[in-house]
Amino acid sequence: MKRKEIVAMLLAGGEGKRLGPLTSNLAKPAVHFGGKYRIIDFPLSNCTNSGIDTVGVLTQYQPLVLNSYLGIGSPWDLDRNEGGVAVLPPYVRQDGGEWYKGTANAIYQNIGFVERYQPEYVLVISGDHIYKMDYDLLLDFHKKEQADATIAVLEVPWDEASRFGIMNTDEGNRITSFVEKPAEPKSNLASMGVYIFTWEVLKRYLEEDEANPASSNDFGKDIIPAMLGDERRIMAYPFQDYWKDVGTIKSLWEANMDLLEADSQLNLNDRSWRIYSVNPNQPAQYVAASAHVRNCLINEGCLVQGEVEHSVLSYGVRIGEGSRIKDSFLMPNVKIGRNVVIEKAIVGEGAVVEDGAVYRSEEGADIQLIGTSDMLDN
Amino acid sequence: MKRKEIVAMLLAGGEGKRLGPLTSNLAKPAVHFGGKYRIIDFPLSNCTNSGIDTVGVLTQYQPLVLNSYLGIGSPWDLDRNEGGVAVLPPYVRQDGGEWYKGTANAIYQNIGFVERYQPEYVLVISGDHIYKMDYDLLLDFHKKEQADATIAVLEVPWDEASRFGIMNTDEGNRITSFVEKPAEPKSNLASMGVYIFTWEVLKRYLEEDEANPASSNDFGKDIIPAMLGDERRIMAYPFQDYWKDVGTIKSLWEANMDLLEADSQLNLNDRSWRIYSVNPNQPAQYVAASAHVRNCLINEGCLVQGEVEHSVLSYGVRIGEGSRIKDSFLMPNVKIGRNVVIEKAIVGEGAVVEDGAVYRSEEGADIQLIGTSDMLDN
Amino acid sequence: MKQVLGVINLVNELDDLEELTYNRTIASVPFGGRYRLIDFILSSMVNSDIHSVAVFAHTKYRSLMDHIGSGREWDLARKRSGLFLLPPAVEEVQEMLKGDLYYFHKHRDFFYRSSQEYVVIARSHMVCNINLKEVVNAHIERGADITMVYQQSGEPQLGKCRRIETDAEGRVTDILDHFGPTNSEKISLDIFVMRKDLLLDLVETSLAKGYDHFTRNAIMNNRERLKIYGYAYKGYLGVVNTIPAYFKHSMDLLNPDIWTRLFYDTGNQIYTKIKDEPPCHYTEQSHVANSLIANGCRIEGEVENSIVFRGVKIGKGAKIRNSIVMQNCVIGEDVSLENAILDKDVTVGRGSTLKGSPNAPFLAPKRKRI
Amino acid sequence: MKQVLGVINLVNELDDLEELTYNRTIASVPFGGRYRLIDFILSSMVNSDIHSVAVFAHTKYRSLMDHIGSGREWDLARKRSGLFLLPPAVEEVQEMLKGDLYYFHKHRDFFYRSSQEYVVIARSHMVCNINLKEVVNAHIERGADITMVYQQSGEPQLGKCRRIETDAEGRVTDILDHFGPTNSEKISLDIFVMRKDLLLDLVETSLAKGYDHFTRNAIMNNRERLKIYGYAYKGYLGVVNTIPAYFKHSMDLLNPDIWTRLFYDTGNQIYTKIKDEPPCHYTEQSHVANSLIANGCRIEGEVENSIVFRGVKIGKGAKIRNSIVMQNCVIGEDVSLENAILDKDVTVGRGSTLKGSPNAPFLAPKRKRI
Repeated sequence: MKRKEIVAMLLAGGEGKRLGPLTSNLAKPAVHFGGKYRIIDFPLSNCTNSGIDTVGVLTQYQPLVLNSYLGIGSPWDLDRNEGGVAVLPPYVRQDGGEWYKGTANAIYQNIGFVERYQPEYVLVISGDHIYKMDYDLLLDFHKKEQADATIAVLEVPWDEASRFGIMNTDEGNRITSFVEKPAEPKSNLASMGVYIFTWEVLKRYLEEDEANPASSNDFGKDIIPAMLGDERRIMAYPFQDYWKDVGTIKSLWEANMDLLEADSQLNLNDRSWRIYSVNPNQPAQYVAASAHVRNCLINEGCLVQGEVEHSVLSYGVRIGEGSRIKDSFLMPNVKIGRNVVIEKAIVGEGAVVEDGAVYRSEEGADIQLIGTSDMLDN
Repeated sequence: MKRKEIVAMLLAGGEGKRLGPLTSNLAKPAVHFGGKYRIIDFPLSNCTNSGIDTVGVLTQYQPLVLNSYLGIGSPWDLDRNEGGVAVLPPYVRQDGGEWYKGTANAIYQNIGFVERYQPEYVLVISGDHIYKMDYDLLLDFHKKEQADATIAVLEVPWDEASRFGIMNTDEGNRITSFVEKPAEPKSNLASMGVYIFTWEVLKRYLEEDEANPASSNDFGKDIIPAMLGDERRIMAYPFQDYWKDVGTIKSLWEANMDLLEADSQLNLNDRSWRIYSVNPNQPAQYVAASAHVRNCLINEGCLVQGEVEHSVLSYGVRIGEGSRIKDSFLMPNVKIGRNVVIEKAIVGEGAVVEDGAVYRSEEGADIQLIGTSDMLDN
Repeated sequence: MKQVLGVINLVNELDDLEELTYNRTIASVPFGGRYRLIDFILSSMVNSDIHSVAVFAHTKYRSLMDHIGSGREWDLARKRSGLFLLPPAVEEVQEMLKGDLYYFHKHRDFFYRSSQEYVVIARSHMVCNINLKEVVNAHIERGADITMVYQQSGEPQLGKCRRIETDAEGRVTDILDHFGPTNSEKISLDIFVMRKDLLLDLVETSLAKGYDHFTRNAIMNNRERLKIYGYAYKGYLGVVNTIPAYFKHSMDLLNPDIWTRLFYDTGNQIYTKIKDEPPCHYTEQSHVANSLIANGCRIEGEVENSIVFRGVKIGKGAKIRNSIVMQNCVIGEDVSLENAILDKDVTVGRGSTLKGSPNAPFLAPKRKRI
Repeated sequence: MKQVLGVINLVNELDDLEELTYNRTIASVPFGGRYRLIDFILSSMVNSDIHSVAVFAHTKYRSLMDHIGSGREWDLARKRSGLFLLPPAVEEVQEMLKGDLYYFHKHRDFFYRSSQEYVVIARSHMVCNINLKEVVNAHIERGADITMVYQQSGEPQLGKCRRIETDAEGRVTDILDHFGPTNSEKISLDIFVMRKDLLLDLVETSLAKGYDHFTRNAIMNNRERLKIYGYAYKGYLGVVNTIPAYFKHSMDLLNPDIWTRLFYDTGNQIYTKIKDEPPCHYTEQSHVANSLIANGCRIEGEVENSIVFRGVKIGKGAKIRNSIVMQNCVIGEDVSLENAILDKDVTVGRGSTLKGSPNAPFLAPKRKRI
């Protein structure tokens, strides 16, 4: 096995409870996004575009669709002879098996996987954020700063800072303390959940953490505080571009709408930083004479006969005549009949909406989710 | 997803305790065999050669090496756009997760995987047998007999029958009863652990079995007896060729020695029924002027300077001058110094044997296993 | 269908596609917003469980090599069998002028090495989605020596195609080249099913007599000796080897019935090379009607009755009508386009007006800057 | 090494391999029991983290296409970058006779499309295992315009190679073709490193002056204007483009020191096409000494000082000495073979005796039955 400078560990085991029926049979990273992607396409594409060719994907919750989606890794150019994408579920050893108890424990249980590649650094990322990031620049920063750990941070508006894990730093970007959702934030630098660790250091902390029965075995709650307690050199790496946690129905909807902004920071059309995905292989989309399409992202395999405004249509969607779709995100293979009205909604994969149905959110109400969990199965 | 007529489920979760240190860090199906193979190559190659392109591999115990070996399935031509090889570990659902309780429970937990392909039949095989078999002929037989289940059976010598699961059949090959290791066998037809089920029928029995708290959730102990109790049509399919359970050190050694028989039934050189494996990509083997090689199977990357007789050498083995190897199976990358004597032994992967060492089994003693479990790590 | 070999024969394929085939074989002409012509027959073969396909390349096949690659998109990147692009083994240039039987002979190893019993031989310029399993089954059931696929159609054909005549039992009595005199409404898809050994025999015996043309010599000359049956294909068919035919059959896809019939009704997908393009972006000012649009486009202008391939940019105020705009074209602001076919990577500068007629569309070759 | 492109230039490669290259390019000549010549430089590139490699094919490249396939064995089956086999885009046969610069020009799109800054240009007939990362690093550190790899060796060469002369600083003062008069012990590996834009500039300016030969015109003619440095490669080297050189360098591998040096000491593997052959079977009667044997063989006779490729069968009583037996040959019982090279699929009938001399080995072409 060839040595790798850096190995990525992608945390994809979360249940994503706040996404409701969207994740009843599906791991959160496998949720659809942006018309032809699943959330996990973003961190995976970031890896491959950053030149990282070895990615362990830690799965635990409902991995069937995710595993099948990851398949052989070829959509992300991660079907490599050495390295590539490896799915890492919990497993049984001679002394029995245990489920992943937390994010840190998940990596701890896979120390053997990491050590096969003898990396100097490990990138820890998660499968539920939408962003484009060059991890290679992060690594350069980490090396230049001779850090034990580097955490990517984002400046968030001060009035939202209390919703995030906030990093307090000294003037040299070194992290002095970390507070999860502080009532009175002293900084507006929020953790993006993207870490680079010097492997040797991380390994020691993982082992110590595992030996501590009081620990919740979590990166944010246990590992980082323990390292800060030991005055380890942990640096904050400021990130300026688009980043969004899509952990709720509302934020998933918002992130889709963000793509429609004229000055969207998340350029999907950048050929030097492609977001790869499994291609559904559908014919070109057909926009009928009766259709009216404005400010939309529409995908292959769609057949649009109605009006669509400020919406994202995933592949294989059908919109019947006389229907009006506005401010909505339609997941793959949704069938909308005639004279349907949908506004401010997410329509789940494969949902069928009968002629004449009307879904309109009250002003200020939650984003509607249309389709049953049965329909949301893949 | 395209419909598949038949899906294979390969049971690869066993710990293989009787193989001792060989499986301390390795699932049994990943144990080396025959110089360049691992045991699982045989059932996987049988699948691909039989035209079965969808194989679920049920793993639970120490799957790291096995997963990495299976990789993208390409060595067996199972890197398919639809289907191919899928690793199926236990996982967590919204109501929690549980480990595989038995062979039947492992399939039960993956009913969702099978149903994606809507197959008419399911082939259940295991990852610890060495044999070449055309499952397509088995399927033809199953269909012709309109069976609910078909079990491949082997005629074993009568005096060994009490070591096997024995099928009693009527004159039409229909199984009338099944006895696990009978003291006084009434038949010498032993189960090979190869089953075809009509999926609809199996699914019902899996669900009933799961609902029965007293069940051990095992195919041989629970599912087959339950089906026989209901007078389901279960047929015995007689198989004539080589088959060997390599569950012990002794049987693993024997199976390797069997390959050296002049009239070996297990022809590895049959181009119409290739046994595929992950290629270690080593240069051609070098047999020195000082070497003496007789009745051996030797692999790429070997450098032989000593005497080797009636032995199997895996890839990357080095044999120093003056050494004598006889009746042995050397796993990959074993380094034998000078003037070493090894007789009737299995030498574990990567073991290093110092100059002058002598390992000779006493007459009638167990087969020696040389190398520590550390060495046996991959 | 383990027992069937596929051959896509590109040798001397009839080609009147003008600029579209100046630098590419007809097999790799872009079609339908994201496909190449060969995708249709190749996908049909794969969907019919034909796992071993040879493409007999002849000339200008570099873009074809790039398109089909290892065959992965068609699930033909296989260890055993799979996809074989066989270039001509040309020792002398004069050989390039020989008939296709000569190439069958040169590539005979492909047939000898394979264990399959039957062969399906096809061309690349037939836009169809055909279940070849049914054709082979019909062939076997009827005890035919050769089965030829045809479509019954009274419509005039803009492409150049052969027609066949059959008797009451469906046996082929005559096969006529496109210039031949016939009233037959049976259009040949140039798809042939036969046993592999019969094919090899026809190749050798025809060549031995000095004949080197597959359809004319190996098939037509033997129509009395052999039992040649027709098989009626009922799906959508486009014979695409002339510009008017290319234009017409492209525009056919704007009929949702035809779009659905070709791509969805059979339940079998047409595969093509993956490009990882994002969804198409329609801006606030865009107006699109009755058009087929591929991913990766950004549309700020008007598009009507047109086909727009992957990665095309259409500027504000541009008006595209009855046109075909291929991959990665850039249409400037206020451009007006009517009855035009723009090949890949064409750039049309701001304010230009280009107009052809439906019978003779304006044609811009690859990479042209206008 | 994201920033380096690899080019393996097969155009007008010097080739005196007689029967071995009648039907194949020198790049796909079998070597060392299981390799093809191109495997060595291609693996070296891959092991040096060059992820984008173009092979400029010229003639007789069908077996090469078959060998490298999608590039998967070299981990070059990639979406972005990867392996590109570029056949000559020949419109006229006369063009086939042009120099390699003409092909560089024809394939210039490959260079334009890629983002890499540097290019490594190599040939296929150099048997070596070279760390090109170190060459590129030395090139950059020294501020060279062009770096040429050479090996210092006083041994007479049986292959035809260029030699270079350098000054005290290592700067190349002269480059001489194999027939040139020189006492230099610096053998060129014909591996060049330079910036991509310099290469493109040299191609255009040389062609503009009517010169079309890469080494002679683009490099040698500019040796005063450009800073061309030598880089000494210290690993094993075989220049394999004549039969005596082929024979000698093959036999070199029977020296365990060379075998280890070429295949193991660098820590970098030489990759080749996978064949899924079982282990080699040595029977009770076999006698093998000082030989290199590949998998899939069955040896019942005697083999001494020889190289036996994959899937060869050697019958009882056969005696093979100082010979090279390629893939899938079948050697009958009691055959005697000495100083012979048998190409693939040769069958030698029972009892035959074939004997060449070390300087002029007996050569049997592919598929010959003796």
